[in-house]
Amino acid sequence: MIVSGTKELPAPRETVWNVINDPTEMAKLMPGVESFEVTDATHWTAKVKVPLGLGGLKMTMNFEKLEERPPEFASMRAKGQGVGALMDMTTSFTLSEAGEGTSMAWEADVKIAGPVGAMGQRVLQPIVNQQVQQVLGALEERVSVTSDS
Amino acid sequence: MLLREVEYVRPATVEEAVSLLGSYEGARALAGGQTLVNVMKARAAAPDVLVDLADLEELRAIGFSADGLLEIGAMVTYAQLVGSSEVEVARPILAEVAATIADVQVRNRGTVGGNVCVADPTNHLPPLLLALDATFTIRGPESERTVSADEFFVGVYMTAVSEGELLTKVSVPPSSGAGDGFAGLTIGKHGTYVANAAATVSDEGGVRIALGCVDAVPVRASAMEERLAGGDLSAEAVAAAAEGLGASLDPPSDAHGSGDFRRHLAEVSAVRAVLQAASRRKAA
Amino acid sequence: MATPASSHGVSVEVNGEQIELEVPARRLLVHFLRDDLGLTGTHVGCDTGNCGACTVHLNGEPVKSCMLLAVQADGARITTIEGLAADGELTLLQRSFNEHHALQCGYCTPGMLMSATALLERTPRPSEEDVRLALQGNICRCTGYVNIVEAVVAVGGGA
Amino acid sequence: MTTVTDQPAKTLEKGFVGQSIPRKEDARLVQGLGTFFDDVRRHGMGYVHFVRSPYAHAKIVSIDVSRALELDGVYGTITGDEVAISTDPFFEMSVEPGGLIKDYALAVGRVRHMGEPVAAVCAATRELARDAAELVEVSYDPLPVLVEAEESLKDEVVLHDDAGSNVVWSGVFEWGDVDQALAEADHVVKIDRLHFNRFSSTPLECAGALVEYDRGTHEWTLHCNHQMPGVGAIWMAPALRVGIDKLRFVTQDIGGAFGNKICLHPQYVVLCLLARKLGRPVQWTEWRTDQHTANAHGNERTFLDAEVAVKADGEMTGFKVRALDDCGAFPRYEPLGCIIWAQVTPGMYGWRNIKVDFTQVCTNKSPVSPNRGYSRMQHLWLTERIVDIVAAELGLDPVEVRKKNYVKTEQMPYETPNGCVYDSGDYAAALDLVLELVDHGSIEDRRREAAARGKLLGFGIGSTLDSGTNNFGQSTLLNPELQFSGNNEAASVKLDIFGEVVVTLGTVPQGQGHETTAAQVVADILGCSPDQVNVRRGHDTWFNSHAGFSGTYASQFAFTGLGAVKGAAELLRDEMVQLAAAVLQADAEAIELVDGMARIKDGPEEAALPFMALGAIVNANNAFLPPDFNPTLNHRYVCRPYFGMVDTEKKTGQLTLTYATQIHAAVVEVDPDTGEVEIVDYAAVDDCGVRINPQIVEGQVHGATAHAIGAALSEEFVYDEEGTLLTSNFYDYHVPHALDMPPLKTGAMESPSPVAPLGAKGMGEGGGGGIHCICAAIQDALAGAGKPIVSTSCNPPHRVWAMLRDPESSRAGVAVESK
Repeated sequence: MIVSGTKELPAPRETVWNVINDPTEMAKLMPGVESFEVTDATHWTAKVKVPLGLGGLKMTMNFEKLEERPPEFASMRAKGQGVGALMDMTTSFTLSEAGEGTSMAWEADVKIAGPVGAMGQRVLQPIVNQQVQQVLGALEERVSVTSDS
Repeated sequence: MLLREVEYVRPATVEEAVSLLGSYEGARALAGGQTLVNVMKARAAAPDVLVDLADLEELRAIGFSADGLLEIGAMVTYAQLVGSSEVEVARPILAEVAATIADVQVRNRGTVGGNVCVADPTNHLPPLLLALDATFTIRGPESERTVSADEFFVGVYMTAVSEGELLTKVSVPPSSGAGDGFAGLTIGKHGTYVANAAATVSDEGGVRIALGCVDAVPVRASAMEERLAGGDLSAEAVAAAAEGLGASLDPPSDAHGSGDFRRHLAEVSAVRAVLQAASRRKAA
Repeated sequence: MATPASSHGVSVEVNGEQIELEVPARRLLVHFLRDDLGLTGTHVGCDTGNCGACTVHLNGEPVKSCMLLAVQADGARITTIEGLAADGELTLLQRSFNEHHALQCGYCTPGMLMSATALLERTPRPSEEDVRLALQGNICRCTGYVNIVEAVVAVGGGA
Repeated sequence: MTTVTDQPAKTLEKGFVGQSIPRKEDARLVQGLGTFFDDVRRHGMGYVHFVRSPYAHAKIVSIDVSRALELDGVYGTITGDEVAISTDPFFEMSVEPGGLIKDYALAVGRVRHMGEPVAAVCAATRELARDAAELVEVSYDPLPVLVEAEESLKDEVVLHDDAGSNVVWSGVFEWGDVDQALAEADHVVKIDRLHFNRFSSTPLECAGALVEYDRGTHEWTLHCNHQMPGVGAIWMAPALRVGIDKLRFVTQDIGGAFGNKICLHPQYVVLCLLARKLGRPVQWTEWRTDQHTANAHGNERTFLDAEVAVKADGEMTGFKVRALDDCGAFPRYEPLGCIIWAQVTPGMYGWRNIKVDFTQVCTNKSPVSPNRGYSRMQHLWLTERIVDIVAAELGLDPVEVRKKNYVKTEQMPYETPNGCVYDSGDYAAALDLVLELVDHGSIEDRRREAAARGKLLGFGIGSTLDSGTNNFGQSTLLNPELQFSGNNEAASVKLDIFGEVVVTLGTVPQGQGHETTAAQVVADILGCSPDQVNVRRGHDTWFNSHAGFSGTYASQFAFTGLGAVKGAAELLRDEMVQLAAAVLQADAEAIELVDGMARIKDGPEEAALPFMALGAIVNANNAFLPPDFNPTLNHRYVCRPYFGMVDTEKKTGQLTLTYATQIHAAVVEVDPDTGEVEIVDYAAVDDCGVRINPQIVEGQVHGATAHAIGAALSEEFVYDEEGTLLTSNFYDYHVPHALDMPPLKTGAMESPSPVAPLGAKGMGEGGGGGIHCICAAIQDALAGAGKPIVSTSCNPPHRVWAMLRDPESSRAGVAVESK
């Protein structure tokens, strides 16, 4: 399933770039992150509670930075494994200056395999959309704070 | 079929239930279990502790509040709704819809609280209770709070009931002249909904419409409601008011229909629900 | 405050017999009946609570024993298919199933009989529509329901 | 209701045969006292849970069972590597490339469909086994996924490196001269693409077994629900590297099978290996989700580039088509489906020129297995779709077109272009009967009445044949090397010490009432009551007499099963008569068997011997019997129908022996706003020759109709592009429930089979008539709404709505060329 969109952010491109390319920063923006550790510059791991199934599924997500062209493009892949579900997500975003602010074009290709993938098909899309909105909302808040300070 | 290891406890009072839910990590309330046990069988969910609400008699009551609201305990079963004289008098649509949920065995166990707390986008009651402008009473360790249907449904499988809290009752205003309608497409008779809509038309002609299965939470069809505010509820007017409703939605696709099909069904269901509601209201 | 535990003593009356047994909290009622009590007449036809082959009476009401933990049944009265003709004498409904050829492989039959028995207790002279509503939660893959519905209606004196 | 043409049975005098006597099986089943495989317990048994692939196609990088083994109560595990060492791949029936496929009991190195077992765990309880299965760590490397047969054909991705191609089997069948027929036709109707969707009968009892291994004799006993043990053993024994005599299959009650319990050998081999390895009985119960994702699906088939030759008067002289069959990840029982359809090559019609270019490929979906109406149903759907599309496009009446093209009753027995012989039947009369049942004359009035309610009403016919009693020689039309031909079934009938009549069958009933119908046949022959006949439940390969093709499948019990029962009962009868004659000092001709006694016709009361006396004399009191007379009162008979050999050059021969007729008619109402289809009237007429037990026959018709209605309106295995099955449970895979089923009207005719021992034809599978008539009825209902073409077999609301919204795109694939 591929979801994409653009988001206008009230902060200079540099600010946005710095936030979304810092794993620890991003970890704070993602919902349900319970623990987080950086392996090296391009790999990090997070224990996440994904709202799949009732009460959420605990998953270990391994992130890998695939490509980055500061300050406008970056893409990463996240593979998650939890009981009943395997998640494979590739996300990318392109930043362009828009006056004072920044315009972010993003895309995410989310694949979920396993029983949950089969059972929960009809709810995956709404869940993914909602997660994305939460991340974007948090990001907007985060960068506006940064740019104010 | 085979659940993960889980701990079980059956408290005797609501207070005890709430404190149990608050004091154990990964604790979850077990109502009728007609969804939760199923999901646990698939191991798509694995709470650490099940707090069985079976003995909480006060949650099994149907009655009226001082200000005349129909109060339905969270542990009231669908079968109870179907057979309740209070419901029959105050808001018969609740019984009518409950009677089409799954089958006799499920209706004997499944509860109102379970249905709304599971908050599966295809469930019957969330859009209906949103259309009926129901309120939800949530008990926490210290206090009790009441939230509206618009605030209650937060996401797929997520509601305003946070960890350590318990939904105790759902309050529904009596129809007092209003007419209610419910329509949609199911997978087989009394099966899972592909798309549905609930509507209520007050005796003054005010319309509330809620759509199910088209988003993470039930959605109000506000634009359509406004277009109908004029009071013309003829088939033509309602059909016209529904135009563009689908286009405003981004429903999921699955084995039973594309997003486009659900957009279309949302319009069809909304129209049918409104017309049914209009035909049932007591003329002002 | 009661303490959660992964195993509980369960006390149930099954087909008139009082049973006391320590059961893991995660055990489904259907497996308690089949594996722990050896009452294998209650069947499992699916794992999502759709088929109704596992239907039993819990305090007189038909429920699906695969959507219930054994510990939830603590203190309850349960009747299974083995409890219908307890004295070895077939009930009118059981005989009607035979006369109307209402079963083929017989796998869904116990669940069908439990649902239909409960219906006849509430509604002694059910219409065809009553019967279909009452059996909506029981899947049969052999009969197309035709003879099952006839058999139940007939017991009520209907055509 | 039942209408029967009064044609007397040609064979047995009607006694108990022909009567709807209540079933003997029912008493135990209505009390929950049946014994199904999951009811069998053994001391110290372990429960098995399979670790299944979440991916449709992936390399297995590694499997680590250590954490599972550390769990208390875990008895052991087994993985693909172990299977690859201790067993051989299953025997494949296809020629190359399909014949080169290596199919093991567990995935070896690669998984090819979601839910494929990669390892198995055995533990003290069911729950523990699943806990342990979750601890088995499997690392996968995902591969590109094939979910469309047309994609598989390209071989850009290949599932089985050993085969080097996704093609399992491919061949061209041509009978008559279709090109000439097309050249001489007044109209040529072209249909680009028709798709028969994937579904299965999903028996309510899933698969499973309890397997015991005897270390002293090295023999396995499988308490199971395999419906074709003879063939199961042919697969399993060589894979296990043992003789067939080392495998004992025991079945008792079986909760439905419908063909879906023929391909259980991979899981059973894993159980055999675990039972031997762990030295304890092991038990496996398949759960519903497992059955849907990884057990038996029906064959999915796409028909491409069909061309139909039609004369000006509506006579259809031939057709050609490319058939592309999708058998899923492994062939298993395939490629037999590539020939089984040929039993009904022209359907019910007289066309003499037919060309079918047939190819079967593998995809990353669940393997298929026979499924009620196996392979013929898909082909009959094609012939019925052709007839209704031709009728619609040329403006012909579907009823008249059928009557014009049906094989006529006066042509019976009728030899088809490929050498099959339709034994008897009156198709036009059966059609008239079904039209009467649905009051066909009132359709146009009902159409107007429905339109007034905003509903689109449509009428459709499905005419099919249920071909029974396979000639396994047809397998040599696929692979000349195969050493199979003909068919057989065995039964034993004996008179025991106290006069009990005991029957054992080679068949493996799953609800067809064999205990009852066999008793009816024996009772008539021995002159006793069916109550006096004890037909042993189920099947035991050690103690039931059985033959190479024993089992219950392919609508053949009425022929071979009851034929064997009849043969054995007659041998016993003759011997009882001789014995009575010897004891009563009378001529054999003077002896008759009646009321459970052998007596002298019109003789005095005392000149009679109850069965008990006969049994006792031979078994316990035989000193006075003459030395040259040695009765056993225990007889086995093998019913071996005559087929003759097939012609592997012309691809002709008697592929099967009996042809039961089914004609179904449906009246549907379509909701144009939602695409919902409601069946408002339905009738099915079945003609299976002599009906041993009419009530049981009617029950089979009801069941086959329910399966067809489900398949036509909701039952479909839907996969996404990742190869994830989206309909893995009864929520998303909706089978008809009591409220979904319309009232069914049934009618019956009896055109006795001239070739069958009792004049009774195999029946029960049906030909999917319900699917065909509902497709036709939907197309008819939408005729006024842009005249879309129904090109899929399963039409849930979203597909009907798509046709309503864009009829043109559905019509794009259909063209008529007229001279």
